Amino acid sequence: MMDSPSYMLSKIAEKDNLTVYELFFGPNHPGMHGNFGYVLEMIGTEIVKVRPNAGHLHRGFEKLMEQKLWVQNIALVPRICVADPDPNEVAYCTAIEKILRVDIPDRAKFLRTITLEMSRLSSFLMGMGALAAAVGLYTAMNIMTADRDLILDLFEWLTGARVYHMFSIPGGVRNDLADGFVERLYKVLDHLEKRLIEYDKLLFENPIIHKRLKGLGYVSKEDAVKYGLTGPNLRASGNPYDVRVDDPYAAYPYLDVRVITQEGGDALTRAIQIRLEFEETINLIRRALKTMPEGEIRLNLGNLSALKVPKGEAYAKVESSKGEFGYYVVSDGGMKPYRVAVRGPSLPAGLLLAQKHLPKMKIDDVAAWMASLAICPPDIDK
Amino acid sequence: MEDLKANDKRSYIDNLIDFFRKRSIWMLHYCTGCGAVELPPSMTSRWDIERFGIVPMATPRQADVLLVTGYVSLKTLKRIIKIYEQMPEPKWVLAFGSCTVNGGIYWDSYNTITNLAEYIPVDITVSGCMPRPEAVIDALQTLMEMIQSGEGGAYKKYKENYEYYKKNQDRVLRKTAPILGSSETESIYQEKEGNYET
Amino acid sequence: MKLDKESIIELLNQKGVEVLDLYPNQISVNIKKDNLLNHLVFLRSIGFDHLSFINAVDFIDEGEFELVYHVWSYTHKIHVLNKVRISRNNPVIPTIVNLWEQAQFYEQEIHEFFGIIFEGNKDLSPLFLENWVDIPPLRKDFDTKEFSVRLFGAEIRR
Amino acid sequence: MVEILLVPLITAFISDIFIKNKRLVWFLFLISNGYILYKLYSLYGKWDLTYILNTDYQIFGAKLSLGLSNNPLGWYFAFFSAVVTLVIAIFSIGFNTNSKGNVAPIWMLIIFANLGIFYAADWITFFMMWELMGWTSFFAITNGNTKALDGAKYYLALSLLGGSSMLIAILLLGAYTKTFIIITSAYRLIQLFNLAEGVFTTILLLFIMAFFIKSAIFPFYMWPSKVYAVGPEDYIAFMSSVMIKYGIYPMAIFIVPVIGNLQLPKIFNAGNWMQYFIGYLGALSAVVGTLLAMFQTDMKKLFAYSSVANMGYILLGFASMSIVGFEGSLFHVVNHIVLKAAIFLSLAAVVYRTGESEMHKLGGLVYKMPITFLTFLFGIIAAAGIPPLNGFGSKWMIIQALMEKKMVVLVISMVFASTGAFMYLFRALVSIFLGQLPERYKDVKEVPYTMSIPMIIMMGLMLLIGVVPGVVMKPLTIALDALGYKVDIATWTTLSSSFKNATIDLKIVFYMFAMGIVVAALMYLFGNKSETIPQHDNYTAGENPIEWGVDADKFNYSYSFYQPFKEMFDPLFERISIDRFFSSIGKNFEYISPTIQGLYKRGEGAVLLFSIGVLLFILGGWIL
Amino acid sequence: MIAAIRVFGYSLFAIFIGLLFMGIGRKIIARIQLRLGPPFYQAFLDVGKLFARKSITHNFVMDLGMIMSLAGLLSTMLFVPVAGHMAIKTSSNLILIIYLMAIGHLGMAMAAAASGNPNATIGVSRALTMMLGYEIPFFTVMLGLIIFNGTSSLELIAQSQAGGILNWNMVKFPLGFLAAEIALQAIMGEKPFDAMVAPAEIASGPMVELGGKYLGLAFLTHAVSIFVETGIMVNLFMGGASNVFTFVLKQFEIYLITILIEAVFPRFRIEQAVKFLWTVPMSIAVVQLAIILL
Repeated sequence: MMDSPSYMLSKIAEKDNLTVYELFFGPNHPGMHGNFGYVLEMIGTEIVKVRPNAGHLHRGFEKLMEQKLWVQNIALVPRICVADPDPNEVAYCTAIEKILRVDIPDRAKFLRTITLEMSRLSSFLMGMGALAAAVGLYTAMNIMTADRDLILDLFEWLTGARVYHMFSIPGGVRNDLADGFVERLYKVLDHLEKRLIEYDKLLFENPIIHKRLKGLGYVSKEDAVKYGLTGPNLRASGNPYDVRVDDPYAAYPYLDVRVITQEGGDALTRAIQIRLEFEETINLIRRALKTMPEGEIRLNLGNLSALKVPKGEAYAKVESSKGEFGYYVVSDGGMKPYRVAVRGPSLPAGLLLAQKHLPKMKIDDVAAWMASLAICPPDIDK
Repeated sequence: MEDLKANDKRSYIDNLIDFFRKRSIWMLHYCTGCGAVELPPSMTSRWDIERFGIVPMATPRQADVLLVTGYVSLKTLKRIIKIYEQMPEPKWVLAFGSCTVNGGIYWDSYNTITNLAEYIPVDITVSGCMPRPEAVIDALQTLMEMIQSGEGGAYKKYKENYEYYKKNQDRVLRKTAPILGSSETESIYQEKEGNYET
Repeated sequence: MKLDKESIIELLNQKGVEVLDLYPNQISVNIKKDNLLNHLVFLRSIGFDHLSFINAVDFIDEGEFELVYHVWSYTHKIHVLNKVRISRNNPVIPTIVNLWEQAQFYEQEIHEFFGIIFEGNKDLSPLFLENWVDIPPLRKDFDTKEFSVRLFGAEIRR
Repeated sequence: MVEILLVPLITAFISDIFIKNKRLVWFLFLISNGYILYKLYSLYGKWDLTYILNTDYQIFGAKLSLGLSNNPLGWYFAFFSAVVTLVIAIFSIGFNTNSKGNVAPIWMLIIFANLGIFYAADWITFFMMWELMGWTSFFAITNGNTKALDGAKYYLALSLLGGSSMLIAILLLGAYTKTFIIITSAYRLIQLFNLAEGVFTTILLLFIMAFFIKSAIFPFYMWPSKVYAVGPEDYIAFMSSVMIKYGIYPMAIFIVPVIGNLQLPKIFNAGNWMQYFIGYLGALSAVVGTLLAMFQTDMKKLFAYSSVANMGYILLGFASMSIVGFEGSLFHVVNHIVLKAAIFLSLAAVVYRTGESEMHKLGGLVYKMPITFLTFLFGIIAAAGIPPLNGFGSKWMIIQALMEKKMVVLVISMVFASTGAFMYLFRALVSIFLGQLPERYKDVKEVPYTMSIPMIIMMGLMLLIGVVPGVVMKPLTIALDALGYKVDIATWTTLSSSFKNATIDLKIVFYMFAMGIVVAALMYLFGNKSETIPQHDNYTAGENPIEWGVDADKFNYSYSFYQPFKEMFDPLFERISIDRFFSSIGKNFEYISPTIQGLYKRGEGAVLLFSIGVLLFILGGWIL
Repeated sequence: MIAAIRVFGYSLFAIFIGLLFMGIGRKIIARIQLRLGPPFYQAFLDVGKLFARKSITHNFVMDLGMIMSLAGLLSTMLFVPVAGHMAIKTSSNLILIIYLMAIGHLGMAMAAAASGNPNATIGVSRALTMMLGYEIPFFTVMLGLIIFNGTSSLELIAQSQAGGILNWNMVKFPLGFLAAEIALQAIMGEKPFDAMVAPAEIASGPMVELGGKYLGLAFLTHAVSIFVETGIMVNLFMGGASNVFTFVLKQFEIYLITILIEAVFPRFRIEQAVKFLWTVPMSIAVVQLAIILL
């Protein structure tokens, strides 16, 4: 008598397998972000079983990196996550620097930090836009994507590329800020801060959004750690953990990073978490710009094309907008890495949580659930 | 001269239809690879390709243009072919980035194809790794011109040379007997673990 | 209760495992295959609750695979690389799915790319590749360039 | 006039004798139905024909007389029932070629009872026929099918409840009004209201209970779903279209005149409490029937609840107590007879070919059974009350009448029910005929001509009544005129209500729809040519379903069709336990009457014997 | 013959106005989203292209359904008085219009479900659920007006409001207008009530398998439905119009409100939408009805 409806549905499915039908959610589905799929077994509009269908974006990164020179791989790594590429470069370079046991100049650290945070902003804008699109609010998506372009323009000015910047190199960064860049960056930050009010009205304070996302895909505080969630998803469940504070890299030790946590753990909390971290990121960039020292921007490691890294291994991790990006680099002392292994942040959410959450969920909510967890398929597939 | 003659045959009706087609391109956006990330900017407020009547569509039945936005892994290729075949005619294919021409940065990867045009006919390839929104818009405008002049018709090529495409598809998707790997290694792995299916 | 790196090294040494101090916040531990589960259970019991990921390295010259279990503690802020070496000819290792559920997918991935068998893991079906018939691609003896040329007709560039 | 009663009786006996020869029996069935129809046609207009057996017996001071009369309203019910029964009879010949039991003799007996009910002049005859119909239907439903026993017992239990309450009511009526003649008793009952209001109300409520049970009005809405799900399909077509109206007929000739002539204070300027009582029960059965129909998985159960909802509409029309509503209701009776018969014939055709009545196990049958599909489509369009077909006119009249009387809650529930009807009807269409065709039905064929021709006739009837409602409204108007109602509502193609400028011309609606079809078809032809592809070639987000082990069966969304909607009502349905109450009665019934159990187990011969016994008893009572 | 020509002319007019509105609507939404947007005649180009395209059908039900859906809406349109004119002079009974409109839905639903795609069927199931959601409040508002005017003829209701803006039902019954406007949002299938097409959930629902001229017919159906629905609203609440130009302008005002709401709202889940429709607009409508009755 106390059975929940979904429990009864699974009973029905056992009794009569003709009640079940299958729906293909992805890879080419308007609600799917990226090239990824779930094969959903459904009764009515409720999901009873899910089979994740990954690997559409598998390029064999880890194999390709073994074929290329240390510095050539800088071009390859950002491509693992299109939405938020810079953490990859920084993690890879940090791992190399760890094996080399060198410390890069302070200004380089700050420049890396600023690019990381700018990348975080752009990724958050994209993530919020994806969430808005998943619930049908295309106006917010339009405006957010256009605002993201302001950051991409800055990136283009700084690094010469809109999306794949290849800015960090072993030993530092490629080039210094141009004249007027900082002023422009301040302006963009002010603009984004003003826009945040509009986003609130459109998206985060919208009662319909609250109705739809409240209680969706709840992750408890303990489960979030147990399942290996990282980043905003972890913090939205009430765990005050952030790689930037716990295992600081780049210039974060010099900056006062405020870790935002919320209790709640559902999709709405995660959406608001992103919005709060977005605001905090703007402030963090301002603080970083204020405290940035003058000086060298890279170490002289000789001819980078002929860079040899001594035998050894290191794991470097970076807090990306989606969570912990980790690079495990093994060197045999040669011109090329012996093995590079990548830890993408989306795997626990995209594969494990999908199997935990999607059953008992309605088909209505799959896209919004994915967007709220910021699942980025390329870093699952690698 | 021959080209001119071909143009002469086109009646007003044809021109009108091509005008409609040109001004209302609906695209199906197969979001493989990096190019996908530059499509939202081109579709939204800043570049706004909807002013040319170009809108994204949900399913292949509704779409005129298939956008393959980057490298194509084997698993994706299979789906792309299925979707391409599901699209009604006339249809066009836009391939993004160098990955679809020669494999780009992934040219030596074991899981990405090098030249998309071997498997489905590609009308326009957009250069760049990855193409900027301007390049995307330029490609779409080129496509519009091609449609108006009656050039864009790679889908006809697919019908005519179906065997050629089919052969290539089957080869890489391994629908036929296994042609890869020496028979020795294969047998070793079959003995060791049953999970590797031939 | 937060422990610093030294006391953790001490604790592990008491357990009889070989510990290498790598970097600030990062230590490396070499363990035996038979000891793996006990060791990870112990680590978990002292607060190492986050399994970052698992990866394998193919040391072809030594004829061994090295599996690295990345474990992080949110309380102690220490990252531990737990390394296990197994023979390349008989790549079998017990699964840790019962400890961390997400290990399922890492193990599936490693099985697919290296051919390592995880004893006790019920589902080792391919996750990323379809109809793969060659040797597992991330092994060192697999030549992706040659493969690409052969199958896709890629041109070799110098 | 007596011969139309005798013919089915004789046919029933003859077919009992030749029960093994199926072809002959069903042929006899058809012939006698044809004869009844012919005879009824010739009775049109002869409203003063009566056949009365006077006796000297008196019960409570009321003279006992048994009689038949050619009552105009009874003729109206009987004639259109006979039309549909004839069509079903044609269908049955094909349908019963390879069925196990043989329902024809009992069915014929039921037709006898059917005519008896519509032609009864007094309550005693009416009651005997009513009881005969109840008992015989029990055997018709089971028809040698053990699984059907539970449903049939449930029906019998309710029938007995209704029968006994009616008996008490008749005796009370006789005692207080000193007559058993139906028409006279109605007038005397109205006078009784001023003398003894308590008795009046008791009699009325007892009658209403009996009638409501037979017509499955709330709170007795459960039996159709149990009975229809198990009975033989062709008989169910008859039962759902004709038999469910037995409660409506006495409502129309007895209850409505009584309540309509009472001078009771009005509530909110709209109607008196009696009207509201009937109206709210009608609204409840319309709404509850609709909601329950939406959530069924068995198609026969779905349409059983649909019948409940339709009885609700009819009651709503009665509740308005205006001539538009009354006539609308009576019009809806015929519309429902026709459309429900059409729907159940097509369902019977589906069951005949596939042997399956669970909707989620069917699908894609439109490829294999196009005529059945079209009949069903016509049926659901009519049932949803969409204009070019019948069903619209009557619903329109009922809604107009309710709006005129400002019974806002009732009219809103009527609109709720008829919009909801669209939901469950369409769900049945999708699940049975559209979607993917499962592998196991690849060899299914269209039904033979003997079965498809009746279905085509049904389609024609629906279209005819839809466009020219006069074919029903003319006889109805004349019948009502004969009963003394002043009616001036319908011409051949128009219907009107007493609102300003509220006349609709269904002919013009049909023309406009035809024009619409022409314009749309021109647009369609204007477009480029299209190519037909196999059903399984579908958008699957790029995946190949076969590779994932997904066949046609697993690519059909039909189970739990309105799940999000259902979940809104789940807490409500858990509280409704009327079903459980009556189920327990049905279950305990076998302990109360072991005779029935024994009879049933002994097989057909015993059934026959028993029926003959009952008949003799009735005939004996009649002659005495 | 003349009647046939008139019917044809009215149909083309409705289609023209509907497509024009769709184009302008897209332009307006684009401006709200800080974009330039397509030209106002884009809908015509789309329809022209769709009809010129080769199309794919699964079986004859798909063809039948699409024709039925357009035919149903066209015949509904013929009963809606356009500035007092009708193609064939007959009574424009509101109940008839409501029921006739259902045939369009039935056709569309049939064509969608005929494809056998679960996405389409889910969309259909949602569309029908939504129909039950909006029909009740909308009918309640209509009921109030019918009882107030003592007629169920749309034409008479429109005529009764003649003589200036103060006589409009919109001014006399603001609550009813509000409730009807919310319900209209759902009738038109615009956000927040567009769960039936929801591309991110069920890949555009009923339209998932429609392409070429089938989608073109769906476009035309949508265009006519815009005309019919705004037309009903204008006749009910804005007093019809004295000439066609004013009528279309008033229709556009109604459409504009819909579009503006559409642009800034996300979509409800289907059961939330139905609950919303049965609580907020329904209670407003009931209050309005009570005011009229008492």
